[in-house]
Amino acid sequence: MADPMRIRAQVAGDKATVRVLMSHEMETGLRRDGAGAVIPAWFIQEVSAAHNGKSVFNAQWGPSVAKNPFMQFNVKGAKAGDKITVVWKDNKGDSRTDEATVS
Amino acid sequence: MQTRREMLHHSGAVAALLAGAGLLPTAAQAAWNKSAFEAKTMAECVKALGGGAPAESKDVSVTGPDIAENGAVVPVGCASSTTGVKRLLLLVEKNPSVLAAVFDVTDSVDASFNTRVKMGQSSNVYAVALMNDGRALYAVKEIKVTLGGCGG
Amino acid sequence: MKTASFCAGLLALAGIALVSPVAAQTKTTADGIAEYRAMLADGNPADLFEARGQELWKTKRGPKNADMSQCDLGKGPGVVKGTFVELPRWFADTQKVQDLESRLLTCMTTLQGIEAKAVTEERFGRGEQRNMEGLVAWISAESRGMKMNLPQSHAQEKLSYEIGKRAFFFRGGTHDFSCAACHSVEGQRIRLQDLPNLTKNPGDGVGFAAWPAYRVSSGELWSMQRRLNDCFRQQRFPYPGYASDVTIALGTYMGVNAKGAASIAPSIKR
Amino acid sequence: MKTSHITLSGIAVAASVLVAGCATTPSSAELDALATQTIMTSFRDQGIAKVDRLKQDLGQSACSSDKPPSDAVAQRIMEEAKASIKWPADGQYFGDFAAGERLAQNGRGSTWTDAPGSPNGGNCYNCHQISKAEVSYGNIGPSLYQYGKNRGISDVAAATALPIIQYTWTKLYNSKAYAACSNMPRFGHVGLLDEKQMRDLMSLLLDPRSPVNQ
Repeated sequence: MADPMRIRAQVAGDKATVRVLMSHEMETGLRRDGAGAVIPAWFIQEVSAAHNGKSVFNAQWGPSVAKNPFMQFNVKGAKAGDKITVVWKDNKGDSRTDEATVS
Repeated sequence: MQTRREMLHHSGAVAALLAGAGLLPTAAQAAWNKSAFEAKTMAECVKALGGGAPAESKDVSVTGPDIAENGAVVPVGCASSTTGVKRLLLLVEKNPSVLAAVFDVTDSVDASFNTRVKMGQSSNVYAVALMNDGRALYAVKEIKVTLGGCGG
Repeated sequence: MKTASFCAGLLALAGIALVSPVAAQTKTTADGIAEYRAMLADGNPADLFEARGQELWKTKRGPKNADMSQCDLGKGPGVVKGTFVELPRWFADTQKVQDLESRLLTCMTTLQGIEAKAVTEERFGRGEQRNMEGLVAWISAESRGMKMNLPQSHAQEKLSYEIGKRAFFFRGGTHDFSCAACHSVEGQRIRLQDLPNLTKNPGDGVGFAAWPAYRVSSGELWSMQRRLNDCFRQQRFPYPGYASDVTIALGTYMGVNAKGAASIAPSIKR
Repeated sequence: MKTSHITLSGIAVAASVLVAGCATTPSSAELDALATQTIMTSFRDQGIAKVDRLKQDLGQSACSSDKPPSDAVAQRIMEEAKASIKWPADGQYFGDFAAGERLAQNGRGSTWTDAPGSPNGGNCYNCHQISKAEVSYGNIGPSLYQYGKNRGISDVAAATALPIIQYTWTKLYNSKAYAACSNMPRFGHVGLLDEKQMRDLMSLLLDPRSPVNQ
């Protein structure tokens, strides 16, 4: 199973800035291993976030997002103590959901 | 390289057929848009996502360093200050496929996202805002990728 | 900090920059690289490795099904904070000067019963090496901001320093390189990468006080052993054994020289 | 030789002496011997990078401390280096500057991850500025931008150009000819680059049409 995400959500005025790090290879499918065989594509395809259970955005990613991805966004109206949930799903069907409290 | 391109081109064509020309998922849990992620140009990509002809606009901004010490991780951002933004896209012109990420915007978030992308070489990076009315507005920035380290 | 002083140096050369397009271009490049590094600093994927390491420390593992809570990193069993900035140091139980990784190896073998070769013969980034990388990320992070302060009171610690110094200057290989060939003068670069002068304290968060680090180029957390291993590879030397005497001695030499430098490990590097 | 008794027993013996509370610190020569012992036992063969690469010649051993060698030793290193120079067999010093640029960019070769027989790059940009278009260059060595132009080379066939041509060939072939402890690899002497590759680098540096001299 994939490692947990690291989510930091901090109040900034009337919104919260959320920074997320995800543990993922983000393999493009274009590289070859030492023996010359193509390393199969393996990357996060879908990302979404919710604020206190309500969806705030969905994203689609391609394999050119960097390994161990970073993402930053601002949630309007989020206050200290609110919950931010982030979900990712990769092209092999693996997924991960993690939650952070706004501080 | 050429073999791979041909292969990608082929599977892209199949994907386009399967997707049905111009029929795009609009539900919140949209399926991954294969043809958009296989597009070789901004115009092709925007079209696959249902947008019109891209036009440069001051209402959209793209952020990133002028020069990247390593193309494996290049910090980039896309944002729009105007209303009516449906989606924000990040594209790298000279990558094998141009599209890196699509963010579907709602009223609950700023139309502003930062992430990090891979860049195979120095290239233009585009932020594109797909508007509710179908327009596609973009901003562009050139990011130079340098060779680093001992090179071994 | 490094970048700031580098830019200051360029400003001092502004007179040259005005007349020389080459110097002007260098300035632009250096500024661009500084901007790139600043953008990456907020959101260091080393965080992901720290989390794994913290978890591993308290996870019961190995044939003895034990956690690492009784591991003595130099300040007594279970104490982690402050240990990183005092390693390598002498350990009475093993009668050896040990760096963080060789000490962790001792704990993994004695406490958990893990075979040494499961670590020393594993490829970097895989298996027990991956675990090691998590552990060093977390342990170094626990001393973040503290100043390097390696002990030099034991005769073996002094000996380790002297051997490390000689290894640092040892020229060999097909290309006649030594560590010192690139790391004994201020202001030098390979391509655009600054080369800290490691024969003295190169400043807060530079050189020894910056590793372990997340390497952007490989997307992996590099420990000091791995950093040294790849230096020797690029030096065209043969292969240094994992946690071998020469690598530990080099750690002592660089660590003692860095006395007073605040640690930023685990940092983020190209 | 005073240190010979500890060279084989190595650190263990020295350690026990020190632990036992030896009042005197080890001499510099003893430390040198211990360091050599430590180095020799810490490395192993991997791929094409064998432990015999740790065997030092005079130039390497004399330039392995924080102090430069004596003038006499430095002189000897430089003389031996000058005597090692092989001029190109047919008197042809020049090749293809575009191939030279590729070589200058290439930092590969001779590491334990390189396949046997894979060619070496020149590693030049790691340490030198060369063509102006490449902004990612090191500064361990001097800038070589406009190398030929700055030395007044407008025609490489001119008789007046010959001293510069031979100086440059010598630097590439065995840099120790002009600086005993130069940090530059001895590309020709060690066989890192062949004659054709050396010619290509010569063109990169000296050909008036090369991007270096624009």
